Amino acid sequence: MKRFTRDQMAARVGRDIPNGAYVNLGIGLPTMVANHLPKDREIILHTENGLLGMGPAPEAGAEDADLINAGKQPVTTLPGASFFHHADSFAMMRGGHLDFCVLGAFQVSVTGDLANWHTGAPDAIPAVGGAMDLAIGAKRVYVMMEHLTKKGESKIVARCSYPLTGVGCVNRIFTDLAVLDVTSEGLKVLERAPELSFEELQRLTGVPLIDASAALTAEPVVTQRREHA
Amino acid sequence: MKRFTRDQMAARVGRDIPNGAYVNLGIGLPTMVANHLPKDREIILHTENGLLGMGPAPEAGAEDADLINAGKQPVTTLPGASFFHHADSFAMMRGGHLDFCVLGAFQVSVTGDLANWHTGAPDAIPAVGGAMDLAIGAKRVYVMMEHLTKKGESKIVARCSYPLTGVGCVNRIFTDLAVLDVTSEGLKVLERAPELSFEELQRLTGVPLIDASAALTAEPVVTQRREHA
Amino acid sequence: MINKVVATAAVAVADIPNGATVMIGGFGTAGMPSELIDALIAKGSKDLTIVNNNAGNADTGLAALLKARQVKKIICSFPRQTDSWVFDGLYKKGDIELELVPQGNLAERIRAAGAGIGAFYTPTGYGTPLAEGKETRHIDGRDYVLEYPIHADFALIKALRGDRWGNLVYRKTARNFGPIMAAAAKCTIAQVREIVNLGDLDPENVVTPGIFVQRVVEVPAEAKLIASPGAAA
Amino acid sequence: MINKVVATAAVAVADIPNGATVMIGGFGTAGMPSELIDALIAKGSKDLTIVNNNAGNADTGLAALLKARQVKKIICSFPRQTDSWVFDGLYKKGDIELELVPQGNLAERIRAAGAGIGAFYTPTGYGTPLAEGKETRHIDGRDYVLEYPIHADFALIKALRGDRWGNLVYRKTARNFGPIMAAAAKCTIAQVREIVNLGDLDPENVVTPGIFVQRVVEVPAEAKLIASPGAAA
Repeated sequence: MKRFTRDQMAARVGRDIPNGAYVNLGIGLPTMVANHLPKDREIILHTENGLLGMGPAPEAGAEDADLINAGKQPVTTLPGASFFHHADSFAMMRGGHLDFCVLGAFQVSVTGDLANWHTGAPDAIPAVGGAMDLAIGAKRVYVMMEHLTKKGESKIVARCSYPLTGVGCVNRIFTDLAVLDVTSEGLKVLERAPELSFEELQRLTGVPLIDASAALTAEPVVTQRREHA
Repeated sequence: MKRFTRDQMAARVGRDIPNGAYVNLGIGLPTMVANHLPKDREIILHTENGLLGMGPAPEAGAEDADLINAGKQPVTTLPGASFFHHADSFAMMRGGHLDFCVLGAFQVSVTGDLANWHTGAPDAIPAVGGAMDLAIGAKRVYVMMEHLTKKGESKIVARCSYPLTGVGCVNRIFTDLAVLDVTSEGLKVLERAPELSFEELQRLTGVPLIDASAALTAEPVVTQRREHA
Repeated sequence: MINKVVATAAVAVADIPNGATVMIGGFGTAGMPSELIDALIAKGSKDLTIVNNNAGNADTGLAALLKARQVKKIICSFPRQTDSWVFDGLYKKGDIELELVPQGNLAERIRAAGAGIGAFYTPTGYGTPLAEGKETRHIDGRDYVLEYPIHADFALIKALRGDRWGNLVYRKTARNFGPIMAAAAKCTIAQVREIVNLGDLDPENVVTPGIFVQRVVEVPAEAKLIASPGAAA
Repeated sequence: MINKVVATAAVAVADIPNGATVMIGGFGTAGMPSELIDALIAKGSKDLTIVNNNAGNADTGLAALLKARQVKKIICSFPRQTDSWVFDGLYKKGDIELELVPQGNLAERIRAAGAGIGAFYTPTGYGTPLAEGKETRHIDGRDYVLEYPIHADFALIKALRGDRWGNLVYRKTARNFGPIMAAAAKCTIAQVREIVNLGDLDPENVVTPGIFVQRVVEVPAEAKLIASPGAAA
């Protein structure tokens, strides 16, 4: 079985982000999407610590301690950027103004529940940051994660065993094995890794899947954002 | 009986506003206070349509339609001024950041209820503006009004008959006959108009008054605002 | 490429349907997007619910929209002004519905819509006729009224400068309701005196980030510098 | 004359008593008022409740305040970082109380305190362990959690420039919690890189109006330009 590489996953997510979208990329794996956004699209990145129009990392020596992203890494601004305070920044999320966020996850349930902030281990120091705000705040929530744990258990589950980040908030799941939509009918498989049969994917995943990969076209399945002329 | 003139009333209010205070002057009579603030004090005026550090009216010909006060009259800015949007402006009030507001009134009750937005006439078009926000929003609410209606009835009442603007919100009342504090013990008379006896003031007012004018000194009775060094 | 700039006010408002809720910026005439309102009058959309601080001055702008009988309901804080004769006439004939909201609650309800807040407890209006029938709660020694957000389909606002991403800066007290209405509407249309190049607005000084703005139309400044004093707030 | 400028950080924090609730600005080290924190350590106030997004990095700033055992409780969204060893140690020994709040709820609760809101319904956290025991409500098709404001006795924040009225402007993403903490505290102390003359800040660009600031102290910029990457938000 050939798995999608991390770069392929990031590129696949990038294909599903249309021109003009406002996007927040979560910490970790989702950050890689920034390097795989289609070059012919203008996409505006939000970082919840108070910046829209975030640009790439600065060159070595040009870092500015006052210009960082949510992961506290140095970034830059693009022309058209704006700074704002934390209440305004989270109002952008909670108010449904972001078109997409891309998050990592420990588990996603068949109904789109997300668990990505806490393993539930009793001795772990809890830390949530903006995870819960992002989960409920974007018009479309994309999750990007490996399909299976290191022990080979499916991270797509009937019901999350880890503490929840948000209820019914995930729209689409990008894994190293498949792309799936969370729908009212159930989980629809849009794409599978090369040479991976639907039956094998179903067996690995454990929860009921709907095979919608026949409906795939060469064009990315994109969601329309709020219109502007 | 000599009544305080409007200018005397405005000057009397001005005496009770200390250096460094943030003040909102309501529309009408309270606006006159701006011309009577003690010259040796720096007092910062707020106008709820989005300006701190409001200056006096511009000279003729220098009016700017984008620079107005809550009464929609042209104003100016002082050095140190700042502009902000309506939610921030009313947050300043509701959040208790203004030290004083000075309001006109139809009626004030012995417990500090204020009625100043609506006569209750059935055919009147209601309009409230920022009156209710100001009434509950400043640390100290001063009311400035004539003591009696044109019919000679006291505007200081046991219970307001006009629709309320705010409950228990008034701290001090400045009229053409007296200066009174609303206290938990009742209305305390701090000053009386020249040649007006306490008994005569009591008779005209109708509700029980406490004579505290003996406690007056030559110094204005001011309230300390939030400290800064 | 993202380009939110549209050619004319007419194009900008062309899809405002009958029955829409439309926020209109401005405090009196300061910040009122007159040309967008004129375009809405020309478009002729009916049965609108309008959110504005006032209810129109004299015979132009919002007052003209009312006069054209396009407005079913107005949500505002101060309809009565010395020159609000258009509204006054409609109201007295029962031809327009009025929801009167204290100005700070109006601002906060608009802000709540943009910020995704479901409802909030405000001290303003407690114990007054404008809180009658509303839920109240005693919190930490003070009484509050529960108020809900005001969402809109469209917001028409006026700013000083804008760029093709929809970033805006305002001018003096004409800022008033612009930033919060921009965030509260599904589609925000800003008329600006000048469209500038992307990057010309200092990121530190952008007041409304473009995420809140869907369309920008340039309307150069008219030579109108004198404020028209009306009645109170 | 109004003059909120104080001579030193030590003077600025001299009246912070034991048991005070103190908001500290900054997101990680961006916007962290290090010199004010150092002054608070020197002052030695105990049993503090601290509000900050994080719980300190490495051994300086907020981490040093924790290390000095001056903090009874911390209200934050993301205590765990790669270099949060001071907090980690105290927490595991049960020597510090933690109230964990989702970052946007933290920001909104601080904002609510400054804006005089009694409580508000937020969708963030609904159905999660962080909403356990909290009141919820279904409004207009969505589920919300009731959250209350976070008030403070003092706020220590860092800005770029300030004037004697307390007006402030910030620098890039170091703005973060500064403006909302300034409004939420009874006494806000701002350290600024530069004190400028009254009138030097453009009224259009003031981010925190002076009404929210009680003391300003000048701390010229140090030559610290490299961000220290920690863990997540």
